[in-house]
Amino acid sequence: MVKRETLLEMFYLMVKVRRVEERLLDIFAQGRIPGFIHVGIGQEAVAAGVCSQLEPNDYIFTTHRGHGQAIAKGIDLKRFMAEIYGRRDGYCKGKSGSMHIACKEMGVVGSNGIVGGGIPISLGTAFASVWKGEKRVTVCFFGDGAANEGTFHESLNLASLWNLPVIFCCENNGWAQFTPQKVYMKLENISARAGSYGMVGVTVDGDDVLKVYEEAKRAIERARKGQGPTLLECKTHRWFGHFAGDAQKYRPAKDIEEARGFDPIVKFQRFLIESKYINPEYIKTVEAKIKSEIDEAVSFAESSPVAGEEELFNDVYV
Amino acid sequence: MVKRETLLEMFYLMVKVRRVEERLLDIFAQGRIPGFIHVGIGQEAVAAGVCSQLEPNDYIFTTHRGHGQAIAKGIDLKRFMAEIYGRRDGYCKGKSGSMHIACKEMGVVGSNGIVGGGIPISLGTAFASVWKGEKRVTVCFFGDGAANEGTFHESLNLASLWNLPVIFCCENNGWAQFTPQKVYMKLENISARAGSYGMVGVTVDGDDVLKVYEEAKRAIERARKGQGPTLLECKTHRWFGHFAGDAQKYRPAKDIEEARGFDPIVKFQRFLIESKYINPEYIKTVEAKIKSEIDEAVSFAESSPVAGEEELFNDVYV
Amino acid sequence: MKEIRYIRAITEALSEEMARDEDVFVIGEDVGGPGGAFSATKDLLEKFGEKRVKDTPISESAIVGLAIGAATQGLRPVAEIMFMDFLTVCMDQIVNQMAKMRYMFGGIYKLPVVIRAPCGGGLNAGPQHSQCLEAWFAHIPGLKVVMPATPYDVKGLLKTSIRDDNPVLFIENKALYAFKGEIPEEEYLIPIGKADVKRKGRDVTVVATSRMVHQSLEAAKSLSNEGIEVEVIDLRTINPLDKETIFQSVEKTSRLVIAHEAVKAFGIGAEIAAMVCEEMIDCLDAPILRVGAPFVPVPFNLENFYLPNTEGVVQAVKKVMAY
Amino acid sequence: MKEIRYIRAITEALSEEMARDEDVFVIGEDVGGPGGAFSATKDLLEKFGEKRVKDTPISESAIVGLAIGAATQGLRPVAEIMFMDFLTVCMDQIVNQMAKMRYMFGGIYKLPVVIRAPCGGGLNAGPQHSQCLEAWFAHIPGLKVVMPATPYDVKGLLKTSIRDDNPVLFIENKALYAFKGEIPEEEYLIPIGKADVKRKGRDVTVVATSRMVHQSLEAAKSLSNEGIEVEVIDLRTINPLDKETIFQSVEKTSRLVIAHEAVKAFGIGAEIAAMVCEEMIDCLDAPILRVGAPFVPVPFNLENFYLPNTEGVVQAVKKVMAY
Ligand SMILES: Cc1ncc(C[n+]2csc(CCOP(=O)(O)OP(=O)(O)O)c2C)c(N)n1
Ligand SMILES: Cc1ncc(C[n+]2csc(CCOP(=O)(O)OP(=O)(O)O)c2C)c(N)n1
Ligand SMILES: [Mg+2]
Ligand SMILES: [Mg+2]
Repeated sequence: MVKRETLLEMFYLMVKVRRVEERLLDIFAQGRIPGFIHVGIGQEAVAAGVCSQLEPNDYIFTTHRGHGQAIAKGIDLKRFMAEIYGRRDGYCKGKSGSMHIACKEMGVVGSNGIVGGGIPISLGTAFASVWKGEKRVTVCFFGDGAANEGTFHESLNLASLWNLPVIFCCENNGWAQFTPQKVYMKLENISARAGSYGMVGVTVDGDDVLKVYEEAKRAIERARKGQGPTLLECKTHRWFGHFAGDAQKYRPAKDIEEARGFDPIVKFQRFLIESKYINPEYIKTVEAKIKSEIDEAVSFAESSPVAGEEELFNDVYV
Repeated sequence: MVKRETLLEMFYLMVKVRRVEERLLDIFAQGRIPGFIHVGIGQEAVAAGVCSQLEPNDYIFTTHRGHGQAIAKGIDLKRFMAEIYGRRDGYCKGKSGSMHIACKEMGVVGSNGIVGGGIPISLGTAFASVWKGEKRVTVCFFGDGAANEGTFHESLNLASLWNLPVIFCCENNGWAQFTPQKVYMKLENISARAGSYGMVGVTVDGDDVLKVYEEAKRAIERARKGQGPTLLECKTHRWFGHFAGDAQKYRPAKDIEEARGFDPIVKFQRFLIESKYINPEYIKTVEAKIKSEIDEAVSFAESSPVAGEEELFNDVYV
Repeated sequence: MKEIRYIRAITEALSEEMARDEDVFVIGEDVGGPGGAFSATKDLLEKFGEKRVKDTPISESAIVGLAIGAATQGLRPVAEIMFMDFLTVCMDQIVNQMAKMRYMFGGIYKLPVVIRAPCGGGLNAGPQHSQCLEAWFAHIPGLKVVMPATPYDVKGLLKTSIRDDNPVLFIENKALYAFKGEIPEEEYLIPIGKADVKRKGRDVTVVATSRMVHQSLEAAKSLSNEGIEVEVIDLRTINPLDKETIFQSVEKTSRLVIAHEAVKAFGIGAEIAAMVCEEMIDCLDAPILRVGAPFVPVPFNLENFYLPNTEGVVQAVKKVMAY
Repeated sequence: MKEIRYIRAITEALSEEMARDEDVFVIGEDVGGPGGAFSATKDLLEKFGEKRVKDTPISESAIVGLAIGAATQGLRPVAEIMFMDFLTVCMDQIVNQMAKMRYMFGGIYKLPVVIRAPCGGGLNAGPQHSQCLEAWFAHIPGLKVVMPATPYDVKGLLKTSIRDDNPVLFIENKALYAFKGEIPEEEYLIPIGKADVKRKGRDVTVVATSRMVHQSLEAAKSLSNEGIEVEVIDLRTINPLDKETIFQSVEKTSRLVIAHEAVKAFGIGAEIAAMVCEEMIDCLDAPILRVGAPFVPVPFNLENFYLPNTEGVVQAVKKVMAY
């Protein structure tokens, strides 16, 4: 059985990720954030189920839809928010925004704006871990759409061949931008592709945090014991558009409605209450704590200045 | 049963390919050919088994080790040889050499020097065939090493998804340049990767031309009927080095010896004689015919001039 | 004449060419449905059906490869790559295959492929979604590189590009997608390889591309108030380059400034400066100055410091005038 | 001093750096066994074992990606890509990832990756195995681009590149692999970003790279018989570019020729010409001429017409002298 603290931690993370992204949508709609953002509302169970059991020095790679995983891995919400605002105190000094959060201390190696772009790089942290005799695992998150990029293929083959401690976590929300899965691949389960590499492949209900937790646990253990990589597919649902502001006109209303029906937080909350782990009062406290964290992060971000011209030239070279 | 003419045609093609490449090795060793060449001696059954049953207007894509397929598809030996010599009357006016033979009339769309580079392009001829309501099939040849390039993955997925009439024919000779298969992939059968795309995958003894013929026949029929692509893996053996002049010091002598033991011509010849399709006299005639074809091709090539400087600027743009 | 946005001029060009020639088809990620990330192919699926509007997996090499193969058989694919930065995932297909196939195979193929891709910053899209990489492609024999700045030019040049039997990299600018301009009601074409003098002037020649054409025109306007008459040449095509138009102008003005949004170092401005310096150095009354981006990745929220702008052009012109 | 081939100087550099620093490893196709296609990594597997000599599948994006990820954790990968032309299959990893990661992530990473790749023709290797694409990479902030011409330079610069905490694209020349030259017995390093005056002269400056350094030296020798003293600068590093050395020389000679094997149009010669034209035009007594390849793919058997050569340099020098 999963320990109580872990359950509560996962609950906290899921609610936190949800509320942060809801706030981001809000702020974005008000025009307070430059560029574009991609939220993963509805997909919180994946990040929480996987990252809650990683060590701080384990590595994760995330994508354009990477807020959730980074938060669940434990990055500082203030610097995260400041980055999305493009401010000097952001993780990347405001130079990269929502799509490129990285935090070395918490093992968030980097988010990537290129679909499939992070997968090859994730081989490298896993390789370094083996090289140094450390037991650090790498989790590489990517979407269903990314599973058709050449990099997916090259990387999974190499990881399996060299038995690298990496979990390829495919967050399958059924959509690649404006296109549903059945339009761009024949298979239903992306995990079936693991067979091409002699790798373990699993598909799990990605809206059920306990199931994600369980399968991720096995995969992480395998990796830590040197038993090689896993392709872990988590089937989940994207509620909102591809990017904030995308009205999803290409998507049947029914599909959106159905997606919302799979709410991983509602499901998990029900379980926690029914199993008496928490009560409504507890939820209020959690929500309040999260709200104040977010408020604090937002005001931190908004009071952080945009960097000056001199920052333009920093960090191109060592 | 396979028709007698077809059997004899395949025999002729296999011997022809073998003798052409033996002659090429000879000529190359004498320094009469510029650049480098890659021969497929030992692999003749694949080209013959597949190409002997293609229509002239079917398409094939070949690789750096592509002499055999092009010859089996029916290109003119004289212009082929002239191209390898880099002469004006070569298929590409001498501008491309052994690695880049193409012959539009015979559907040899093009050989490629980039490993995996031809696979995406093969989608296009297959697509055009469907578009025009023609029944032309495309066969895309590539090696075992190429099956780890990203293009393999992207292309097979798309071909399966769109049901394109293409046969992905992996000529698995167990080596990618100086590296044996087990060093660069875990799977033994590359055809197992077909499952990743919901495609039919088959592995066949590539040194047995009748088996190649049989499986290729099924694949070609499927393609022609609009039943989609096939990944057809032909397991065969590379006798010589990666390129002419490669002494294969990296390869155990025993491995080379064993490879030669699988001689597809010896095997097929034995079958033809035992089944009374041919007799030793017939073989002599075939050999003589081929020898004179080759002699003719070589003297054609050697008497063709190298193009002049003006040719340098032709054909960059229409 | 009618007013139209740059993005809709693209849609019109596609639609007209698809109607005119049944062998034209569009292919790319999300090109059906809402018409791609920027809606360039909007409504084409409805108009022309699934045969000719091909939604693909996220597999850029397969997209470009398929287009090449189809073109060898006489089809005329227009492939969309969502951001120019993503050309990096299909460079082999573009550079080693598409660009070389005709030459490599002795001229047996025509390759009427158009690859459309938007370049440029201004949308705070960050370092992997804002690059201008036209210089790479101009360096590759076998490709044509087109880079229009206005609705009028983008429509006329896209139509010509689709009719061209050579591979064309058609570089749009996402910061200009919403830009409005006039175009004729009736059909028109613009030849590839012909620059356009967007403003006449006697004092300084400014050769510009894409978004910087507009900044240069603005600069020219404000400089005119100070009595400096700038001639603004919109290159429109990077390869083939319209040397003649540039040289004629420089002959008249004796002063040259080149403005592009790409990183200045090793950008296309270098080639233009070098050409002039090679063939008509004695006409010059001042150094040739280049306005381009600094040698850093495109930063998300420091674009105002990063992006070459009107002021940069003004300064450069003043400098060559004061020389 | 000892005589050594260019290829063996590379092997020595790799071997010495691997012995000196346990975090250095080589990775690439066939790098074990016979030491890669050109034997650069010969005997390293025996010397350093499988942990540090990594034979890979034919998966260039995975190779480069792995190198990048490992470098973020302090390892120092040296990746071999068999021909420069194949960089096209891993451009995203090089350009969008490796080059931008440090900047994009606020400076948290050092990225001590070296990618070695041979460029150039002269081996009749055909259009997909002979290109010189250094201009592409020089245009990308975040990369260093090194391109040595002699055994001495290749060894010293490769050692320095391995020790550099930035990503370095290390461009070798396959036509030079067999070229012999002297190097010291003892260890030495050559700084990145420092050009080398390979021959002093007062009349004309020739800036050259890679194979064209040797052609330029040959040209200089024969021109000297006619009383023309050419100063030959071997750039050695394309980025950062050693402006100072070039400018000092041009100040002295007032005449500049640039020679590289890459296609002339939009090549690195353009940048050098443009820089000089921007900052010191008044020093020039003649047009800046560039010697480079024509605008066609590299043909298999017409290399003698295609490749820029000594005679081309001689002609260009004479032309600027006669001006
Ligand atoms: C190489 C590349 N191609 C295309 C894109 C544009 N793009 C960004 S996200 C996206 C969809 C990705 O779908 P998926 O991998 O399922 O992730 P999701 O957005 O569903 O989380 C696309 C096509 C890109 N960023 N990079
Ligand atoms: C993209 C790319 N990477 C590497 C090479 C170098 N190379 C040429 S052939 C070859 C081995 C190919 O092995 P395989 O696909 O099995 O074909 P085979 O040579 O056995 O016929 C390699 C590595 C190349 N030409 N292109
Ligand atoms: Mg998705
Ligand atoms: Mg092989």
